[in-house]
Amino acid sequence: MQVNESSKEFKPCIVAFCCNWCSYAGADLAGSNRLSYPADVKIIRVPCSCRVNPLFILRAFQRGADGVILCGCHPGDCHYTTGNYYARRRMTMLFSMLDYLGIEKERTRVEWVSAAEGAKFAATMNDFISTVQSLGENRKLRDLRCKE
Amino acid sequence: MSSVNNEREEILRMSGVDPTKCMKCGKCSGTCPAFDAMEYHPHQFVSMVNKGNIEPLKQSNAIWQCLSCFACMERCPRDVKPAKLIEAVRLTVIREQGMNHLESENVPCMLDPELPQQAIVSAFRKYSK
Amino acid sequence: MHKIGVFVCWCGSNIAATVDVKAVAEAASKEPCVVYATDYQYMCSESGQNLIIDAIKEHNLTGVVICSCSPRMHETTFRKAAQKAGLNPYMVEIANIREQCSWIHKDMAEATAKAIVLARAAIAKVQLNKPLIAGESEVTKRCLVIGGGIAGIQTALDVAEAGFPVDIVEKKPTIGGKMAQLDKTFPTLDCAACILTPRMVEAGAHENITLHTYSEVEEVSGFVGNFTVKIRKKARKVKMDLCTGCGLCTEKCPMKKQPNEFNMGLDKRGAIYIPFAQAVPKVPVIDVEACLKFKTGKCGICSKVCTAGAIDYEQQDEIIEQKYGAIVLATGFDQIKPTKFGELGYSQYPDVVTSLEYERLMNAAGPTKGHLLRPSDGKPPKEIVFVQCVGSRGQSCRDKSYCSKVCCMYTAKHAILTKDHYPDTNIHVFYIDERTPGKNFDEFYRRAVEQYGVDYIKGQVGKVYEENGKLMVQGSDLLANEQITLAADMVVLAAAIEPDKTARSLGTMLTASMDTNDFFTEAHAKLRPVESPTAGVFLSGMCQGPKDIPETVSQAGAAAVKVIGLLTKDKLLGNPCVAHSDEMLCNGCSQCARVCPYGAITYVDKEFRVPGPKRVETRRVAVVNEAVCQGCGACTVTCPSTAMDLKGFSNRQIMSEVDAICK
Amino acid sequence: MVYSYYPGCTLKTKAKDLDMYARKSAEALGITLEEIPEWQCCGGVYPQAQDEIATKLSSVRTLNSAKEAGNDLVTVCSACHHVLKRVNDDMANNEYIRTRANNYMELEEPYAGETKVLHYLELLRDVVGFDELKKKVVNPLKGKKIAAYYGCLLLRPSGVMGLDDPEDPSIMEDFIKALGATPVVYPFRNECCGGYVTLQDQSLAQKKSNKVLGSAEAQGAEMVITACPLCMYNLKNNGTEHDLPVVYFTEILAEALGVK
Repeated sequence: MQVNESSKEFKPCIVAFCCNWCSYAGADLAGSNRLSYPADVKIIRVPCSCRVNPLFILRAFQRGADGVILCGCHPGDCHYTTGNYYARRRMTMLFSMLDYLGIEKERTRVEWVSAAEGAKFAATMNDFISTVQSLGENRKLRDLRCKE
Repeated sequence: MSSVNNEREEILRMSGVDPTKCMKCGKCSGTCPAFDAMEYHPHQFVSMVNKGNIEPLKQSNAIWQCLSCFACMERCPRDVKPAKLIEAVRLTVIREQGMNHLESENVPCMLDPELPQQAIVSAFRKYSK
Repeated sequence: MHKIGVFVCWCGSNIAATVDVKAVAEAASKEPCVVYATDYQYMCSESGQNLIIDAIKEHNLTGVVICSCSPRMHETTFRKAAQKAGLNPYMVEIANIREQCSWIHKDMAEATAKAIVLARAAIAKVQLNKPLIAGESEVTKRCLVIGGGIAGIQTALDVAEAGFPVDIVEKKPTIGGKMAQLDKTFPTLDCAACILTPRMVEAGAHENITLHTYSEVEEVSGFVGNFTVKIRKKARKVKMDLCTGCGLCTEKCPMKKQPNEFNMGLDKRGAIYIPFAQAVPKVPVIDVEACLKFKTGKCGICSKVCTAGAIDYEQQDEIIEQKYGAIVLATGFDQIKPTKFGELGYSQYPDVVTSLEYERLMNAAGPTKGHLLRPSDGKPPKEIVFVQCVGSRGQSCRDKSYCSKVCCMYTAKHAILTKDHYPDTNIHVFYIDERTPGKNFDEFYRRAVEQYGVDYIKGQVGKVYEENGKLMVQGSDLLANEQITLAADMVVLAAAIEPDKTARSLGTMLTASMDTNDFFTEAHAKLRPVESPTAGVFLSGMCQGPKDIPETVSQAGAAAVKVIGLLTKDKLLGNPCVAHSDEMLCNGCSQCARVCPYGAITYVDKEFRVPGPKRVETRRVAVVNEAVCQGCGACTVTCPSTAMDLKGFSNRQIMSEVDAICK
Repeated sequence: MVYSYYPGCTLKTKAKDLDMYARKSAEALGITLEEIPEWQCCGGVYPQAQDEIATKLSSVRTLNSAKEAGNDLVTVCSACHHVLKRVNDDMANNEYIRTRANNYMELEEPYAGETKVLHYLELLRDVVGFDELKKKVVNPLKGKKIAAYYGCLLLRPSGVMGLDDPEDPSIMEDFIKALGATPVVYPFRNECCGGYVTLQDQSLAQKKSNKVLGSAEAQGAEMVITACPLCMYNLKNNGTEHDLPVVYFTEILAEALGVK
């Protein structure tokens, strides 16, 4: 019980990269429909999921993020035709590397959310946050020099 | 009031039904094969439970007449599952002490030599704790 | 050193009720380089914009951060304001504290804390922004309309009237679409053909309109103002230029057993056929799957009877390529076949029909020449039951989640027309909600009830079965709290409408986004209802959502206005947020060119000064064509030497946002 | 081909024919049915409430036995099949029920819906194949007009049962065709016979059963087949207005295969 309560207290820092055309619009729709998810998620807008360099994700972990999620258009629906396929492949590589390093791969995730899926966006965030919460604070990748 | 609300919540929890999904089309009652034998019909179970008006349903004969044939569930366009709601109301009745609808001592006089065991087993499941 | 101004919008109470805007401005003012921070009720209002303009001038701001609604809403507004004040518009960043903060959080402390972090990230980013100047591109003054129904025809006519050339691509052998299949239209009861066919003829004859019937779009590339489209013109096996449309071939064809699509399969057509008498173009097409000549090599009757020599069995598909400035999607709809609703008997009983089939049965040009006769035995039905909402408004796997919008009204129309022609027919309508919002709509429905005595039953049908030659319709009468069974001669199902099947692949080709039901989404539900989020792509008619004919025509006109507005321009300002290669870092490996979906990257050999005795060396480096690049950023991540970066979303900018958030 | 087999209580008593012909036919088709040891009654009806755990345990035991034997589980009785398939679905997809049922069961490895439950008809359609079955028929039931009675439990809810189209099924008609007879399609083949309500209100069961038989008779049926002992009882004893013979589907199968 004690453990449960303290994990509820834990407010993870979560970075969400959202592509401008689908997922960012989906996040806006979640807002318009007042579908809530915890304030722990902060969204960074990128033109396309393929703009996200795996280094950005590592940087986030290094700077103290507890979870990083990448959202893009559904496969086949990319505004730039093929961007999300590149993103998917790159993230697969990154995730297997994280796995190899012993970082819980549940701290990272790729999700496809369309501009019409406000509800899915909120549900995805809620689910991701509870996953990260159950993992607790990210210590392994955090660069102690960056901690204030 | 609060006990009525508790009962509503309990029935919704047991059944897993969300009655607010109902759009009041009446397809469940249009399809129900036991309609004429029930004084409250499937769509009324949905709306009455939603309003917390459960006592009349508990007192009704309809809860024993539902055939559990799942026609209402299959054909409901909104996936409301009235059959599960009817079963939950029935369970709230028989779970109360002394409220079994079928007692074992009454069974022998109902027995027909042809009656399959399955019927008796099923009836006990439906009518008693 | 930057001088940054931060402007926090209340958005009335939309933001201010959940986010302490003063606290956000206060916190922002303490961030590095911030020289000015304030809050205001409505930043997007004229006085709000003036506040920004004045502050830029007064404080010599070099960067602006607006904490407000989504950038998708007002980014352009604020960029224009900055430009007015003499600041480069791309020195503006938005922190989305409405859709992604105040609207989704309830706790004020939490929401305020998050708003501060979002503001901080925007401040960090704007410090790395660089003034950008958008490039210009030419506009091809030609419009493509995909779909030749009433929506496509109307858009094409309006654009053509404004003097721009328009091509209509229609997959069927004729234009006209679904409206051509309708009998009368609600609530005026004017005949669909009488109002549609003149439009079809006009479109066919217009000097600015080219029809590509029996054709499909194969490939689309390019961008707004500059699309290149490949169109497959399927072989009709009939020469358009020679055919006189006499129709002798269709009469003489021996293979008259093919289900006639135009009449919903209720009668037959030949292997060579003209879909209907008023078809435009009135040129037949050979259905090679059915034609004896193609199946066995024998026959050839059509060729023999054609005095114009128009039949050409050797004709092949033709691919044409054309450039367009704008593309209009007008792909329309279909009615679902309610085969999954077995309890309603559509597959089992021929006299259970869909409303579109009923439409053909009522039509003077239909399979029964306008006499209402039921399909099973050709007898006139005396009792007809209409069932509303079949497959609409549901949540189960066989249903559509939306209201199909037109069914209530066309069912009232069917009821009135039937009663008008056959007063001794009894009509019952099972309805859930009678939806009649529209001019003269409810009055029309009331006429059905009061003047024509149509029996409206609030309830839904549970089962349709046959008994003693009658269709027994078992359903509920909710107002009477009864289960009733009606003995009917015919049952008409108001089956749901759905987007045309080809919409999905076109959406992918054009990267035009779609909702979960495969309707195209509009750029903004309220303010940009006829534009797709993809620039240069416009929406007309049912492909965007269920609507009736007057709505379709108005939307078609609106789409045309948007197209005209685009084609009137000679040049378009492009997106300056494009990729850019640092030639000092580039090693010419070609990785970026491989991932670029637009072919925007080329390589040039360039001379560089190097230390040492050679002094100059020639290296192969990447060059981005900024007019072609769309700014996705795929190349930036692929580049192994970090030579590629994206303007407006540079590596450093994104990293600075990450750092600001994770602080 | 070896399958775990769950006969159910009625097949050991009132519905011995259903069981016996199923076994004989399986043998003739080269299928081994291994009866689950020490099986318990499934309870006859599926307990629908979320909090009914104890009433689902006997089914979980059966399902787990099949899992341990490494076999798919075959049932013949529509009711048992219905209960087992739905409990299995709960164990696979309903975390609340899965956790609590496993807490009771105290198995070495928790059960999570791994067993595949098949109705005997599915075995014939998907494993043997109706075309193959047709080849093995030695006494084709030529000229016989047979109406299949599905009832409710075989088909609904279709999302879980997944046996066939719940409104316009064809599995039993295809079965009848494979045996050389002529299937009779009639509208009430998937409507309820009255089920267990016969104990509480026989008149309702009579009404429903008569409706089913009347509907089959009107379409020219000479015989009705069923997979459920309770349907069999209702149609025979409560279908008072009609004189159509009702037999188990396994009986005509055995007859056609020449093992009756």
